[in-house]
Amino acid sequence: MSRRFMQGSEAIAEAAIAAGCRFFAGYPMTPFTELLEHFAAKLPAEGGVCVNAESELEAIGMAWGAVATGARAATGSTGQGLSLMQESISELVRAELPLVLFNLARGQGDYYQATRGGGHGDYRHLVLAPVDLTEAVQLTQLAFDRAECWRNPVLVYGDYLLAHTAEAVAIEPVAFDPLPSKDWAVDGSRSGSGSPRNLNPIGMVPGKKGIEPERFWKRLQAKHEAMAAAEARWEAESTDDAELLVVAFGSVARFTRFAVRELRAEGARVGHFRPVTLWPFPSEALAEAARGVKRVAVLEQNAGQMIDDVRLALEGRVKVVAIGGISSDDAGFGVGPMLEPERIRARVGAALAGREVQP
Amino acid sequence: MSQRGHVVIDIERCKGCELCIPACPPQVLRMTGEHNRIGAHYPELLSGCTGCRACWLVCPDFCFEVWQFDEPGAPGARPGE
Amino acid sequence: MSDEVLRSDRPPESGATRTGEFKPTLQLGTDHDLCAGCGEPLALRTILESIEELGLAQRTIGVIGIGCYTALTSLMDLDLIQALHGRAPSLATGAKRMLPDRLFFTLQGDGDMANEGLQEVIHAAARGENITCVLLNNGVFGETGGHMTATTVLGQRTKNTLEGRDATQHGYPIQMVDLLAPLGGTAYAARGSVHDASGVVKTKVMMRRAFETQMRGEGFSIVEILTMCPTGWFVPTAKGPGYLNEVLGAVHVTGEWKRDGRLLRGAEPEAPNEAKERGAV
Amino acid sequence: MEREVLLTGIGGQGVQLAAQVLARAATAEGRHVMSLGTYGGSMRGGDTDASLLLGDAPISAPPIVSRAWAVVGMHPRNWDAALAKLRDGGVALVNGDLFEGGAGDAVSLEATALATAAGSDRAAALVLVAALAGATGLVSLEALVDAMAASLPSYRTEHVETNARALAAGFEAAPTGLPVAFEAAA
Repeated sequence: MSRRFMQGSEAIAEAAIAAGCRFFAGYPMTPFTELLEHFAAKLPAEGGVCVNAESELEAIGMAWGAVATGARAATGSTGQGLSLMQESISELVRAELPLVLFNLARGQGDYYQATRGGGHGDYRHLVLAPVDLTEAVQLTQLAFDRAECWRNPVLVYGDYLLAHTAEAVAIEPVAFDPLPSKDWAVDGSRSGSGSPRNLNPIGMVPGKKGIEPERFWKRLQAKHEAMAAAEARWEAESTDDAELLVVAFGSVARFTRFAVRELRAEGARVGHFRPVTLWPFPSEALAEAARGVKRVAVLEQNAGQMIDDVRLALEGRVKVVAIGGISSDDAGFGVGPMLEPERIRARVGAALAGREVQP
Repeated sequence: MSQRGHVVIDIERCKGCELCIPACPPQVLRMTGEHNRIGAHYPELLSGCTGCRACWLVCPDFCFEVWQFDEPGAPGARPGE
Repeated sequence: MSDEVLRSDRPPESGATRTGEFKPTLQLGTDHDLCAGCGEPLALRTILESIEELGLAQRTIGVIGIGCYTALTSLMDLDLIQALHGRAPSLATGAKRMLPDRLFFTLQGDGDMANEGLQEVIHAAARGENITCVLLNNGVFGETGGHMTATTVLGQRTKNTLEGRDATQHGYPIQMVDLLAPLGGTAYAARGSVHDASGVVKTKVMMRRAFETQMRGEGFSIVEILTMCPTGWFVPTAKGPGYLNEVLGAVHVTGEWKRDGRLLRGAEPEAPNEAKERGAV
Repeated sequence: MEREVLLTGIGGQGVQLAAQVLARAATAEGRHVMSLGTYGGSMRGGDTDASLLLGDAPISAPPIVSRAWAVVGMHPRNWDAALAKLRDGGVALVNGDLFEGGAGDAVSLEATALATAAGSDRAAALVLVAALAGATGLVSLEALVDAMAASLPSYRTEHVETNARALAAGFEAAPTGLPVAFEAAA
């Protein structure tokens, strides 16, 4: 398949459409805006629909309705807009609807939002964090597949760098195993049948008075435990003899991985670990990668969020240090001064030497 | 009095709201002093029903089934008498 | 009228035709837990019968808001999507865009549509979204036990307006049909009431017209139905219909407000004092 | 081999378009290219920068660079920060019309004047990247013109002719004596 030069936003939109996404709704916000633009430009030609929603609340509502009909649908925003969507996200999990969400965030401060969620109740959803455009194309397609496989929303967490970096990429279709039929979707055909479908988040059953929240939610808990066991993804390199293991996710991991490769080429015993899924966090794989290292350094572009998951995974067996921090440009879009190859390399180098890194 | 219509009343579904009483144009529904299993009084049918369906339209609890006699005043028109 | 009591526990043995079944065909049963004298099941009847009579049963999808009426969804023999409070118009929008030949209706209360979801329904109407939004308006949050909503009329007592809604403190009621009818995307707008049998019949006519408007692809339709909530109004159950007609009906005026895209009636701005007097119980 | 190009200016000068044109042109000529534009929320007047990485092989480096082989300045506001990243023996090129008193050792070209002569003062950034390409052999003029036409959104296609003239003017006005970008390049 031929490579075309495009921005991350365009690549994600194209990958989503290649995966069969036929509905998108969104509300402009930097750096999510271009994703909306590309869906608006491209979906109609594919027989799809892109609605310019009047708010993020309406955007996710529209996508909810579309996905309930069995269509592949997506919405998204920037972290701030995702905040508005949290109520819907938690209910979509309980209604078991496979909506795909994109957070093209302003930096990495939305890790908690993505993995813990700001919604109510017990709920979990997959979080995929691509490192670059090529992986974003793959993970976008994976998001639609996993969402339908589990009947659960999936969030793709990118950032300004992912959205605005342009490269020549090919939209290679990823082959997936066959999915279960969507006999849960509503199309009106079961109306008047005596056994209609009712897509709800509280265990309401047609013809039966009352709701069954406990039974319903316990079943979801079991499903989420199965997801956690099955869906962890990660990338580890140069971990075998490493003294220092650097952990980073998303676009920032492109900087740390580059620094680790440069240092490795110079003989330094440093390894790199990148969670591809932020939920489930690849705890076991990280613990394995960290076996024998003296120190684990977490570089994230926030005040320290993923480091909690790193510490939980390592259960106190290895010293964990933070070498990242808040770093923003003047506009607040998250392209801060820390994000520069030589500065990142200096932080990794300091951690390797056992020096403290000031965030 | 000749009966043009008849209603079947599901008294166990009745919550005793009495909306059917003023709704009935020939005024052939009346609340009983009896109560059902949930403790609600329910309506009883007097003669003179026209089968107009007004009770049926205003009953929030779907307690009424309405019948029209093919020949008003025929012997079958006095069910259960 | 004679005082002769007839047996009403069974149908006539012969010579009679059933003209009204206990429940609409598209209803799964009759058992529900809504209060005595509630108007919402009457509104449900108008919706289900209209769908059946228009032959749209296997092509209909309902999108349900959150309020007392949510409990009625287990009675509905319809494919349904349960929405969050206020968000049904958005869900219906997305679903309708994917399945444009199906009939979509939302079912929302006044708290759902006029409070939490006001923006949603206005935008859906302005977009000319080809869906029918059904508003069950009783002027209170019934499910929480009778609290003020955006449609509560001046002078109406609720649990958080114990002395009656006072414009200086609580503002004025929103008349939803009056608000939505003038929008360019609204093709049909009407307000009915189920406080008596003739109101139920007229409301059903409105419901059918709204659905027909949608199936002709003409744009957004809204049917507001005034429903009794004697529990939330703190009036005796049997006085619900009268209270609805005299108090709510004076502010939320029934009738067709837009048909075939043509405005039929304008809203009269109401003077606070008059309404307060009228609404005071 | 990788070549890093930094463009810096203020919003509204066409810096992002110029970067995109250069990136697309190099991609069309078989290079591996990565570019990143950074700009504030406002469309005009704020700082705007673009970085490009052009290579013979897939690029594993991040999209923000610490060192640059070429630095192109459309406005002096952020010039010093950009210039600080210039590699030894690299290329510094500025729009002389907007850098009063020049920019040290940087090569200066009256890009706004050339663009105005071509039909639009808004095409000065295109003049500069074309001059960079002409001087170093980074990409051909044909590739630039095709890339420009492909980069304009549908509501800007009326500018194709003017922009093509601006690119040609910049290419012709290319300063001499600058290093060659890729040894094997045309």
